[in-house]
Amino acid sequence: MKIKLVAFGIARDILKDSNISFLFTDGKTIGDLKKALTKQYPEFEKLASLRFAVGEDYQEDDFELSEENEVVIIPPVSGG
Amino acid sequence: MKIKLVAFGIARDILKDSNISFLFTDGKTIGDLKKALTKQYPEFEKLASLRFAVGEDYQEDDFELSEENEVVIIPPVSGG
Amino acid sequence: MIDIQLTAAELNSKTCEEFVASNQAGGTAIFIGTVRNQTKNKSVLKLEFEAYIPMAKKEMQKIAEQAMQKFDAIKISIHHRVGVLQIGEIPVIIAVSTPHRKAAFEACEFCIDTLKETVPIWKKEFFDDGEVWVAAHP
Amino acid sequence: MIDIQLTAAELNSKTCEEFVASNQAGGTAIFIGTVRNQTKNKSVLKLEFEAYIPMAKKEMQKIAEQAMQKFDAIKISIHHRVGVLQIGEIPVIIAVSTPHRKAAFEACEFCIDTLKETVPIWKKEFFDDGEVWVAAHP
Repeated sequence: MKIKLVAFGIARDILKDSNISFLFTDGKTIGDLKKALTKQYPEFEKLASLRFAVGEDYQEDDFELSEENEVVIIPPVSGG
Repeated sequence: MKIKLVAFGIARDILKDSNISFLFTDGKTIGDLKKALTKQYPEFEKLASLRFAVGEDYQEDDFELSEENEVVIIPPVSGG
Repeated sequence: MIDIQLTAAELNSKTCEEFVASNQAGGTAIFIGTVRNQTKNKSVLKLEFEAYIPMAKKEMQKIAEQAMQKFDAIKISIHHRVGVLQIGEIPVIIAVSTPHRKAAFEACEFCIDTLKETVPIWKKEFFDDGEVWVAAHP
Repeated sequence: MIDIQLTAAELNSKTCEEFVASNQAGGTAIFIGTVRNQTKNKSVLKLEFEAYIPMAKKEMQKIAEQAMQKFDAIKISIHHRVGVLQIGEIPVIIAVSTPHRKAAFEACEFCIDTLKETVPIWKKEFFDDGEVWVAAHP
């Protein structure tokens, strides 16, 4: 599946871009995406947390993706 | 002993004056004053608390008074 | 640093906020008391605050000093008003700055809780059918 | 009533205070975050905040709604700033009015604590010798 990824903060630094098109073949959930992404960009594993949003809401590992989804990578937040 | 009493809030309403000269003969402590005052003005007994200040500080029952002291009656406070 | 005011003039939270501002501060907590239009389901028309002024200032100072120590505060400002207050007006403002936010909340709450217990200030509520010294009776 | 703002403009606590004002309110708690001049004993030159703006606003709204329910708040105002902030500037203000004061502190603290956990905003600290995304690594 080919997914549009949007990255903020340190996730953008890791991807070296704020928008990329990401191809992964094993599975179709957020959890699968996380695995594939971490494999290709091992720096994600060093983060304190790694969450994903679709449709401006946090989504859990079992969320099923489709090619139209824009997935936003949410590294550890630090507002306030 | 004759003491100058100063009263605020409901204490002033009870004494019907903000300053009175109060004579009491049994003892010389704040505790003794409290007893004499409550005897003469039973309404003090109905208050949620009754404290006394000398020299702009709260004083306990065992504080020994002298005729020069100005004693301020502190009924339940309700600032804020 | 501590700023204590007991005044008949209108209170302004900006004054307190500016006093406690500091480059070392990570958080500032401010409590603003306001006169409610009711108490125990009875309509309040207005309030009147009176104070034993020199002692009230001294007790407010003591509270601020305790809070400075207890919560490692940077600056504390406590302003209290006396006189007649209408609904919506502000009887009290407490502002505390601390390096970290948790302590700011704790210190601010400590100050208002202690103020209500120890500072010789008395509040009278005025109703349609009379008036009452607040908290006087159990 | 809820007021959420995520803006590049300077924040003003008066705006939040005025929004939450109410005749039913007995207390208002305000939290003001400020940029400290140091973190872990290292001098901070400035901060930069970036946000995933639509989701950040949505999450801020959720927090306010939860706090309204949980603490029976009357009004809540949450303002957060984005962009470059200098030492002493204000990244966040939270104001909550409630009938009684205890709930105002609790609701205000709940909002800032939750905001720091869930709202997609990222802070970068700039030092003499580099820059770092705050809290990114354990």
